[in-house]
Amino acid sequence: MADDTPLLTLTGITKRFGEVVANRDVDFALRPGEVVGLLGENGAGKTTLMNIAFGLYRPDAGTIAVAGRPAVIGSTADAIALGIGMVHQHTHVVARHSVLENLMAGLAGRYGLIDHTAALARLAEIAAAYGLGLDPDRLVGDLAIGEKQRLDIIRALFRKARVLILDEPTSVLTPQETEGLFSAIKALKTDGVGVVYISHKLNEVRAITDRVVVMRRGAVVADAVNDGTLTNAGLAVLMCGHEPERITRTPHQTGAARLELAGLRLGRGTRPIDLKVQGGEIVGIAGVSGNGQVRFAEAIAGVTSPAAGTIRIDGKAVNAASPRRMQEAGLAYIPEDRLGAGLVGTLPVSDNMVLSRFGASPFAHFGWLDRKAMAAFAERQITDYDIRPPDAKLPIGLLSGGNQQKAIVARELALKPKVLIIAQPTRGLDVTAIAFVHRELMRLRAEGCAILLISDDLDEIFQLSDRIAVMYESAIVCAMAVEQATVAGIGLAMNGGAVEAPA
Amino acid sequence: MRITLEPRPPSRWREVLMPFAAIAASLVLCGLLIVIAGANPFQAFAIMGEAAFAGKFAITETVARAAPLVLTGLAALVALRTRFWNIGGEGQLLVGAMAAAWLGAREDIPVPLLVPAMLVGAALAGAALAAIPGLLKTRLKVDEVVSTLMLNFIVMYLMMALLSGPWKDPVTGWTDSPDILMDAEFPVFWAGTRLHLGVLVAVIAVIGIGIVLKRTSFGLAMKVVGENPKAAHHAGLDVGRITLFAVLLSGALAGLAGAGEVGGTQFQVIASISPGFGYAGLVVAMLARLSAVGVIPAAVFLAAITTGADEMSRQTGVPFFIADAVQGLSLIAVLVAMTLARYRIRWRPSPKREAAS
Amino acid sequence: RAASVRIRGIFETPMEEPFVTQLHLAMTRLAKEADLDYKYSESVKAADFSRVLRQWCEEGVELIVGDAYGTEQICRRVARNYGKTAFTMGSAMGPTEPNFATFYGQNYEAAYLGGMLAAGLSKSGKIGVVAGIAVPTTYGLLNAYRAGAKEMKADIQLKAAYIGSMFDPPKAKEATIAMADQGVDVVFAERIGVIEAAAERQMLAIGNMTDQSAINPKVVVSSVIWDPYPVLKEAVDAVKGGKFAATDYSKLENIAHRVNYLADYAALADKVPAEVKAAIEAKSNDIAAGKFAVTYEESETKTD
Amino acid sequence: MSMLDIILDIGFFAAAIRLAVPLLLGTLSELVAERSGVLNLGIEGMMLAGALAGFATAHVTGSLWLGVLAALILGALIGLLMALLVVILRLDQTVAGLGVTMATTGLVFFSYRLGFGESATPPAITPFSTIPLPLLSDIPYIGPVLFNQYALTYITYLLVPALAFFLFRTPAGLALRTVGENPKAAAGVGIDPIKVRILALMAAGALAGLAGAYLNLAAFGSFTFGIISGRGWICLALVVLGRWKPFACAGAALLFGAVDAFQLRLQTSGSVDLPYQLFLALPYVATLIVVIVNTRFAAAPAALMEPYDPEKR
Ligand SMILES: Nc1ncnc2c1ncn2[C@@H]1O[C@H](COP(=O)(O)OP(=O)(O)OP(=O)(O)O)[C@@H](O)[C@H]1O
Ligand SMILES: Nc1ncnc2c1ncn2[C@@H]1O[C@H](COP(=O)(O)OP(=O)(O)OP(=O)(O)O)[C@@H](O)[C@H]1O
Ligand SMILES: [Mg+2]
Ligand SMILES: [Mg+2]
Repeated sequence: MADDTPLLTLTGITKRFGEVVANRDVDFALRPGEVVGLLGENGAGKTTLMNIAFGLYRPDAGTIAVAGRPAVIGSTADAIALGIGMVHQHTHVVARHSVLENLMAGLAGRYGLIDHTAALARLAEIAAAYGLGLDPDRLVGDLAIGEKQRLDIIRALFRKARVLILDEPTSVLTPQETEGLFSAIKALKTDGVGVVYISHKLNEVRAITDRVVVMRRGAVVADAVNDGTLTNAGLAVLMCGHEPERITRTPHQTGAARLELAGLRLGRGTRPIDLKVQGGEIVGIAGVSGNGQVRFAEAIAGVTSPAAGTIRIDGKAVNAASPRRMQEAGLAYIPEDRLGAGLVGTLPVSDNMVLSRFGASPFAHFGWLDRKAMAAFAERQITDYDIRPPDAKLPIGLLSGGNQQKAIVARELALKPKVLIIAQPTRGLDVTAIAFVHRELMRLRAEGCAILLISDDLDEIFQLSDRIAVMYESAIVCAMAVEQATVAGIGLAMNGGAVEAPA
Repeated sequence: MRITLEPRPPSRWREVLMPFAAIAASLVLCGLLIVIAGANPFQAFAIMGEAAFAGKFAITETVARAAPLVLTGLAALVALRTRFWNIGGEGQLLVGAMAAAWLGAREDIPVPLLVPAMLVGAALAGAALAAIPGLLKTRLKVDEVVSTLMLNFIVMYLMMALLSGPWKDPVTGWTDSPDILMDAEFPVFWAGTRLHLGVLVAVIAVIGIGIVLKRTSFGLAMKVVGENPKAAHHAGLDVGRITLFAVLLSGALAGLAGAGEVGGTQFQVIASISPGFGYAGLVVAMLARLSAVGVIPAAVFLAAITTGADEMSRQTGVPFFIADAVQGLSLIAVLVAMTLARYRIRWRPSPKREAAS
Repeated sequence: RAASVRIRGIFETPMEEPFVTQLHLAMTRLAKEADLDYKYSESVKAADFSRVLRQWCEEGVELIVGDAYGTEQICRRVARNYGKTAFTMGSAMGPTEPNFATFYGQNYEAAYLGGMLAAGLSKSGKIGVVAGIAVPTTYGLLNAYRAGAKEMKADIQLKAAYIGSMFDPPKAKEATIAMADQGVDVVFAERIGVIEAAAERQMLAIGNMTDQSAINPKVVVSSVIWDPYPVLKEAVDAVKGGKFAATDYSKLENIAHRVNYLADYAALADKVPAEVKAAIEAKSNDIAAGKFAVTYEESETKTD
Repeated sequence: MSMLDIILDIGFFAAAIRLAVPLLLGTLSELVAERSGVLNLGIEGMMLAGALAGFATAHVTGSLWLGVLAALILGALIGLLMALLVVILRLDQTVAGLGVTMATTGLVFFSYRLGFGESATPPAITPFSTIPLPLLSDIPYIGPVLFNQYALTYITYLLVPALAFFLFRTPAGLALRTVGENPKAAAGVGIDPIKVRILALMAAGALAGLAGAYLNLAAFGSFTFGIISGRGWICLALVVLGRWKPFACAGAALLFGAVDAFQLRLQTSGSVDLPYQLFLALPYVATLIVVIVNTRFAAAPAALMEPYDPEKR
């Protein structure tokens, strides 16, 4: 590295959202050819900090310098002009435009016209240099999620970014795609590009970064060179301030099959799914996100109808099911999109607590709501599950993610379900909330409920499941007892690799 | 420079005061127009207030004028609860009026049943018309803003065809329907005024809808569907059915407004029976901030603007069209105020200029 | 001022509607001559008609003048309930005792002359009329126009179009151009918008209600005038004299009382052949003297 | 005269074009707004304001072109107001648009009364006259139909390909489309969605103003209360019919111009005896059918009616 002037320097950055202080007097620097890992719990302020560098948010205080010179970044256009590129946690692409149109949007063009020729040339250049290619004419809506993210990365490189910010890039990638990304990052390093790498996957962070910066509650709490001495546990302590509590699974006797799926097809062309979950058993569904997990859960829960197959609960077939019929049959479903699908953010906690039940006794009689009963029920749940703040009248959207999840868990468990489907139960939660949810799942398991646990987080799957099944391309490709499963084997299956399923 | 909205902490009094602030703002704008027209705004407002509210005649007339607005306001509100933009209140009102006029002129209906038949028929007609965009939206996902708007024009022209064809007034030959029977005229419950059954129906509707929205599980279901249809579906609510019910209810309410105009004030259908009551219903619903009880003051406010502006215009020479301007301005003012109650506007100077200075 | 008679005008359309314009002008003239207290409301929606009328009645206004076409029921009902106020309204239904006098708003006698003029001017043998909403009073007018034209030239062809509203000048203009394309060279401008098209297509036009030569003197040969001044004067005099009755003022709406007449030829006088002028003059005198009666016929006027 | 005769008549096509031009201008206006993600229900009011601005300016100054300029400017200003409401304050586009139409309609009539009073003969101007284009207007059939029109009509002819070129060939057009599809994606590549939407609404306002001005500077020489008569609402429907593409929108507008011209001629031809109201309802019925068949959202910009909040996650 010839020149050691930082490509990007953030000094004293503070950013508030209403009452929340997302960044508190943050200093951050990135040098040429350096990969910096940015770590922190959910809500620590990582994305906010980088959004500020990219001109999406305005800081309330602090300054930015690019290549040593003070820079004013008032918009993303300013950031791009200064050679900063960002790939967001959720890709932002135009589904109905072609790859090429997506790449060229926002570029100046030539003689006031869109310059296709130059764009194609640049695309080929990027493919050659970093191994990142895409068919320019494809409609972006047809791309797989990993390809969309590649498009985002190419788009940043297209603009000759010297600073590349990657916000949780691998959460939607297969391990192969992750490998591809890593080799691209290495190629970028040698070109002198600086990379900010935000991730919760500590193994990846340790593998690819030169330095890690850890944030907690909006402030930087550690800045350490990745000299090979970092450990996952050490990083976790830096992030949360303590060693996370771990709920462990104790083996116990399971009952008869409570949930049986036979010949379930999620789409016309997909393979059938056969799966049984016994009472008191947790079956973990592992898989790279985007492999049909959401559709799988929704099909069982009656939210969408599967293309084919039967679903049995306690031996009874529930056909042509709707969410209501599945609830009546004893199934509870906690979707991954909590605020989008599980709650009505503008309604008070008390209404949300009975969202699927307010039409019937004890919360309504002959169509008349019993507000008193609803309030009493909500108060009890708030106390039992320690939901904060303890105010049943508060619109639930104002609660933090962890407390929203507690509320949904409280609501669904109150139904005393025979079968529970829970998707990404701890996504976006901090350690105490995670421990709470895990404890509740174990309690339910002990009570004999059949639980289908869908998670991207392999650690969580291994920690809680009695059996592990892998979902790949909208089908279950293998299922085995947790004792027989290995992380490597499951990882291979998640990529479509063959697994010799032990008996 | 960049303008951003920042959420404010929630505040009860701000929410309560907001509509008044909005109305005050629109009156200030209106006052400006009056000054431009060369009149004294204070005097003009005094005349308006007097013409709308001073004395038995003024008050009862304003209330009677508000009755159809209450009903179309409720119609807009009920549909909006499920996030259905029923711009079709106007057409639903017209079919309601036509149904009421048709039934009210029939000799073969027993006299005691005439008025009830008109009310029920109008409600059904309005609901039936609303069913078209309702079904299109819930079954085929056809955007209701366009479909309801188009249906208004279609209904209006069909009504014109009816009025200048089969329903042409046999006596005058003009485009107005035959008169309804004497017995079909809505009873007036305060002699010497025009407080007719339609006004009572409007008040009952407010109470009824208020109760449905607040106290029944259907009301809560509508709200859940409107606020988050995905969550509603996950919770086992039949989103399509609930939306459709709300839309039918909405159409029925607008149809009732038509019945009131036929049975209580016009006694026949004429081409210009509605001065845009259906569209004004949306204004009413927004002014009322989607609360059923709020519909009454909102409708009375709009009615008072019309009744007041008319007299004010005659006395001061300010063009009468100011009434239309005030309605539109007050709608915009309320919308803006609703936003400002929840957000604060921050003007951030451009960082470039900041850096340069 | 307390002693002066209060009269009020109520109009469903904006003042630009020629019928309303004529009423308003006549009232203004009367108000000036007889020192009346005259005020009016324009663009009164049907839903507001009853209120405005009753408000005036409550105030004890002596005379209400206006247009009951389209709001017939409302006007008559108010009149029934307020016997002290005199009404003189445009209506197709005739007067009702004791206080509801009517006029018809009819200028068909003049339209007959207009038809003669149109036929006399037409070289193509095709004349036209662009009207608003197809209603019997309009037919009465157009049929007289047709009869006058036929008298002038038996083989004349009349084309009629209705634009479907009182106000859509661009559409009226298009309808006129459509007529020009079909060979019409003289057009009767029952609605606003026609004269503009006539100017573009070198047609001649005949105005309606008001003297419309001001709109385009190079195109408008004459206008079929309706001037309600004599009607209103009688009504006001009756009110003043305390002997107002439910009169059918349509008996005045003719050439004899100068409620109907054909306006001066103005700038285009020399375009009109002398024999046409003479024939119209003679016919006008015959009608005024009662020697010739224009038939009034409300069946639909269709294109020949 | 038979229906066929009507359709084969040159005058019919010329009339179809004259009737289509204001609709087309309005449709292009709505197209620009919707392509940026804003449903502009203020269009009816903008057209009316453009009509008055154009007329009043031409009446006072005696210059028709100054009238056109005034209509463009007033339209753009109302577009700016609409942008303030729906882009900056992020109000619901449906109500805000209706509010803008209501308020401007009232204000326009109010100002007309104040400015021009009530007079027996409404004040008039000499409108644009048709200009036969040399050579082109001599082409048989096509010439008299297409090239014997008003100057504003020729400008409209040029606007259609110009807008298509702008949308699909220039970076600014791509930016506009990107904002209408996904404002967050646009922001991510350095496009300011707020700025784009504000400009789009101003352009839409200017085009709507021009549409209104056409009606009384070219089609008709004075301002009257029925001058717009719901043409703005028809434009809203025509964008759907034209699937948000300039040439298809031009086709849609022409189709409706033709239906209207046909309807007017059918009446004068005296050959068919149908209530004319059915013809008047035709554009609305056709639009409804198209909207059903093509379910609006199949082709509509993905972010249509979605407010953009830069700091929303
Ligand atoms: N647009 C916003 N509006 C309001 N609050 C926000 C916004 N963006 C972030 N926050 C809040 O700021 C804090 C920091 O959020 P940020 O997204 O930066 O966290 P993060 O470290 O990226 O978390 P994650 O690991 O979940 O991505 C959180 O409390 C969050 O709720
Ligand atoms: N987009 C947003 N707009 C407004 N407020 C937000 C937004 N996102 C988050 N918040 C608020 O910011 C606060 C923190 O949110 P976040 O979900 O990040 O909490 P957290 O600190 O991670 O808490 P928990 O541990 O319970 O997950 C909450 O009060 C939430 O209501
Ligand atoms: Mg983040
Ligand atoms: Mg969180």
